[in-house]
Amino acid sequence: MQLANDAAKSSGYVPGQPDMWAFVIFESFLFTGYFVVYMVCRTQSPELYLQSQAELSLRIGTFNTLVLLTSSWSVARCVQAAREGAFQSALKQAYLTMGFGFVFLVSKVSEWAQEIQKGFGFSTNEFFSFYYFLTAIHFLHLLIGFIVLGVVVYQLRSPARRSLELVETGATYWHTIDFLWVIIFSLLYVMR
Amino acid sequence: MNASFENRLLVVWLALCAVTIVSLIVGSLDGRVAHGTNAAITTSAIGIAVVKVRIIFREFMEVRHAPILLRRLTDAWVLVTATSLLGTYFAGLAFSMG
Amino acid sequence: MSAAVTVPDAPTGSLWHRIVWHWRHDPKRELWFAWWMMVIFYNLYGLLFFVVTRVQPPPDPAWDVATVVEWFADHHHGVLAGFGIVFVITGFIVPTNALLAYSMRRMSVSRAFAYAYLVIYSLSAVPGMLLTCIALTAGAMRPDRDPELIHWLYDFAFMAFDGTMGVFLIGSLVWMAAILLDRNRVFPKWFGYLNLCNALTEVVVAPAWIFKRGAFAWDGEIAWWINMVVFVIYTTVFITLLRQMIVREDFGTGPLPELAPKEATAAEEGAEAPSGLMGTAR
Amino acid sequence: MRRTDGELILLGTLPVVGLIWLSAFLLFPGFVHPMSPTMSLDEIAAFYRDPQNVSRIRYSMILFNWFGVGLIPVLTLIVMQVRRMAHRTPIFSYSLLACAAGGPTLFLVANLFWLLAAYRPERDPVLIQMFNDLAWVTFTSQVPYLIAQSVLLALAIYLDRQARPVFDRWVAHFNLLIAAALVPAAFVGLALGGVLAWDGLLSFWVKNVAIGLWVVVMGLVLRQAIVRERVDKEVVA
Repeated sequence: MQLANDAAKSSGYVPGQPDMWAFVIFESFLFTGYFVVYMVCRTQSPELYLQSQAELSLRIGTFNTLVLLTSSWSVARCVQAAREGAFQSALKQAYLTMGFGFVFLVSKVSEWAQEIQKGFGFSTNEFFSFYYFLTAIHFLHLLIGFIVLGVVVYQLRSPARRSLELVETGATYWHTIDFLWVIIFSLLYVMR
Repeated sequence: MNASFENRLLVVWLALCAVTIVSLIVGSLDGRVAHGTNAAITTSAIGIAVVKVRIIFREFMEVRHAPILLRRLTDAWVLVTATSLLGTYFAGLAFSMG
Repeated sequence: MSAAVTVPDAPTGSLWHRIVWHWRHDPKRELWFAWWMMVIFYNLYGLLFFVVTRVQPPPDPAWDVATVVEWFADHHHGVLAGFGIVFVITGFIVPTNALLAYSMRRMSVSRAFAYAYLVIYSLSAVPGMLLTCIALTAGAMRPDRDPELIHWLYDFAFMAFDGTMGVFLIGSLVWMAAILLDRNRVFPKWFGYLNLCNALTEVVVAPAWIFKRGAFAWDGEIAWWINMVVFVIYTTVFITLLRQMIVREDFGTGPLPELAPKEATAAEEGAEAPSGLMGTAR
Repeated sequence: MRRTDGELILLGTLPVVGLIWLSAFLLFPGFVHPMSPTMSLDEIAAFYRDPQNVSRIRYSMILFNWFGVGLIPVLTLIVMQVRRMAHRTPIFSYSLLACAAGGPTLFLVANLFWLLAAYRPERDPVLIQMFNDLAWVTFTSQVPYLIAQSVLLALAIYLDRQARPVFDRWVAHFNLLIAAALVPAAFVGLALGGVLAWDGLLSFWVKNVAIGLWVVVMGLVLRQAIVRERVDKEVVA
């Protein structure tokens, strides 16, 4: 495996199914579409967006980002361990990834709960419509991500399966959740 | 090989976290009370995000070893997203001033 | 069924001759029939909804009653005649559903996927299209109706059109699962993932029930325009892939043969060698 | 070997369902002399408020509600026969199965609007008129699955190339004829009077007679095909 891997590297090596990359690119451009619509709407009434944005907690947003970055790191280590045949360690990293994903999930839900308690719902104003829309569609990708990680764990657990390709494919999906969030974070929490 | 790769991932993770903290600081620069547009904050926020995304692509997702097509495609997405976001932002600014 | 199927070479004469030849001799005629119905009727729907009736792209949900009444007056003849044609042809979409179900039947997965898809897509046209057309017909046929009721019919029509996401959501997910599990290589895996993209756009349309203006309303940039782009890409892709599936079909139960290079470039479908017709038993 | 037990019993429900349909049709006060689309608001309100009419509307529509989908078992029997045809793929049987679901569903939608109109006839006449319109438009124009069903069945028969086809060729021609007879009804919205209106010659009489004729003829043809299949089976066994 390692040998093939090295040989492939010189000519270019795609981790996992190239098919998943088609999904990643397509979905990324789709999100760019959503982001641009958000930015265009934002230019129509910047004050409203700025005032509403101040109701979000930048700290929670940063915490979310750090958690997802860490989950990305552990899934990358999971792939690395699986490549080297250290399946126990790979499995541990996969569970760790799930764990960080779960922390993100809980923190996102509690953030929504706080905002709703403060009286900011989906249809309160345009900013909050976009806030709930972008975070929710991202959240949906996260939920699908748990299914994907489930497939990764399922592969790693039995010596009979252990398809490295599927492990890498799952990791590619999980990183997508991460990098999409990075942009969402900058657009909803940080920019002015 | 093993250890070096492990170290590389660690460094990448640390760098990403550090940059995230920078955006936290940048985002707090105006004390979050001014409620004013701030092109400098916006530019650095989107700039930092784009850099982070590219690092995730190159390192975590191993695009740096990938065929040229995939490298180009991911870079194209990063570029298109950055320019369209900043483009709309500055066009909006210019429009509201003019 | 005879054991040896001998197929004469496809003629190269006029279009009509070729159609007749395929009708008589092509062992894949049922599949090609369904495929052509799909191509013809998707185009006809586009024509009818965008050009003849001009009810798509959708009008604004934020309009007041008077504007809506005016809109109906503007679209009177187009709606009544155009939807008449829609009512005549809608049923001919069912071979498409049959072909999609057939693609899953050809996979290495349970028949349950094919049957579930067939049922879901068969009922999809009733709320998603026919109710819309019925409501708009009722709205257009009596311009002197109470304007408030015309407004209600307008909402009914466009909410029925946009607001019935579940059939396409579940349908795409069923197809996705079948493709990802399939070992017969009927479709490339990336198309399985594209089904997920399409399914997610059905989630995105749901806010149309909540918003009367903006990006999430039924005519919004996100709920309509971006989704329509995805839908058009998705449809184009599956029409192309289904065509390739038919070309590759060997009527066996094992993996579907790859597209031979000459078949990939040959313009005429169904002209492949007769040796490929008898299925290779597993 | 295909299992055929019970098919004749399913087919035996057809005359019963047909009889119930016919009586419900006659019971509904607006069918034998079909209601005109040009009735004024007051006339429509009076029609639904007439105590004798309103109970006839309700009971006839409840009957249709019970037995509206009664044709589906028989349509499924047609699908079973199509599966016996000399086709390579189940495209036609899948298509006909899908059609079998579509037609009755749309009929139930029309049925619902009529029942709603009759539920509170004291409602504002404009509302009664709207429910009445929706019911009639749905009832009359919703022929898409019936048309497709006939045309697809005809094509399936034409492609059934074997020494003894399941259905004779004339059944295919007959189905195309029926499909053609149903087409004008789709354009019911175009006119409130004349042959195209929902009480007109083409949209009402030609369409409904065609449906009735189709049910009767297909019932007979189906019976013949099923019986012949059973005889063939016994010979083999």
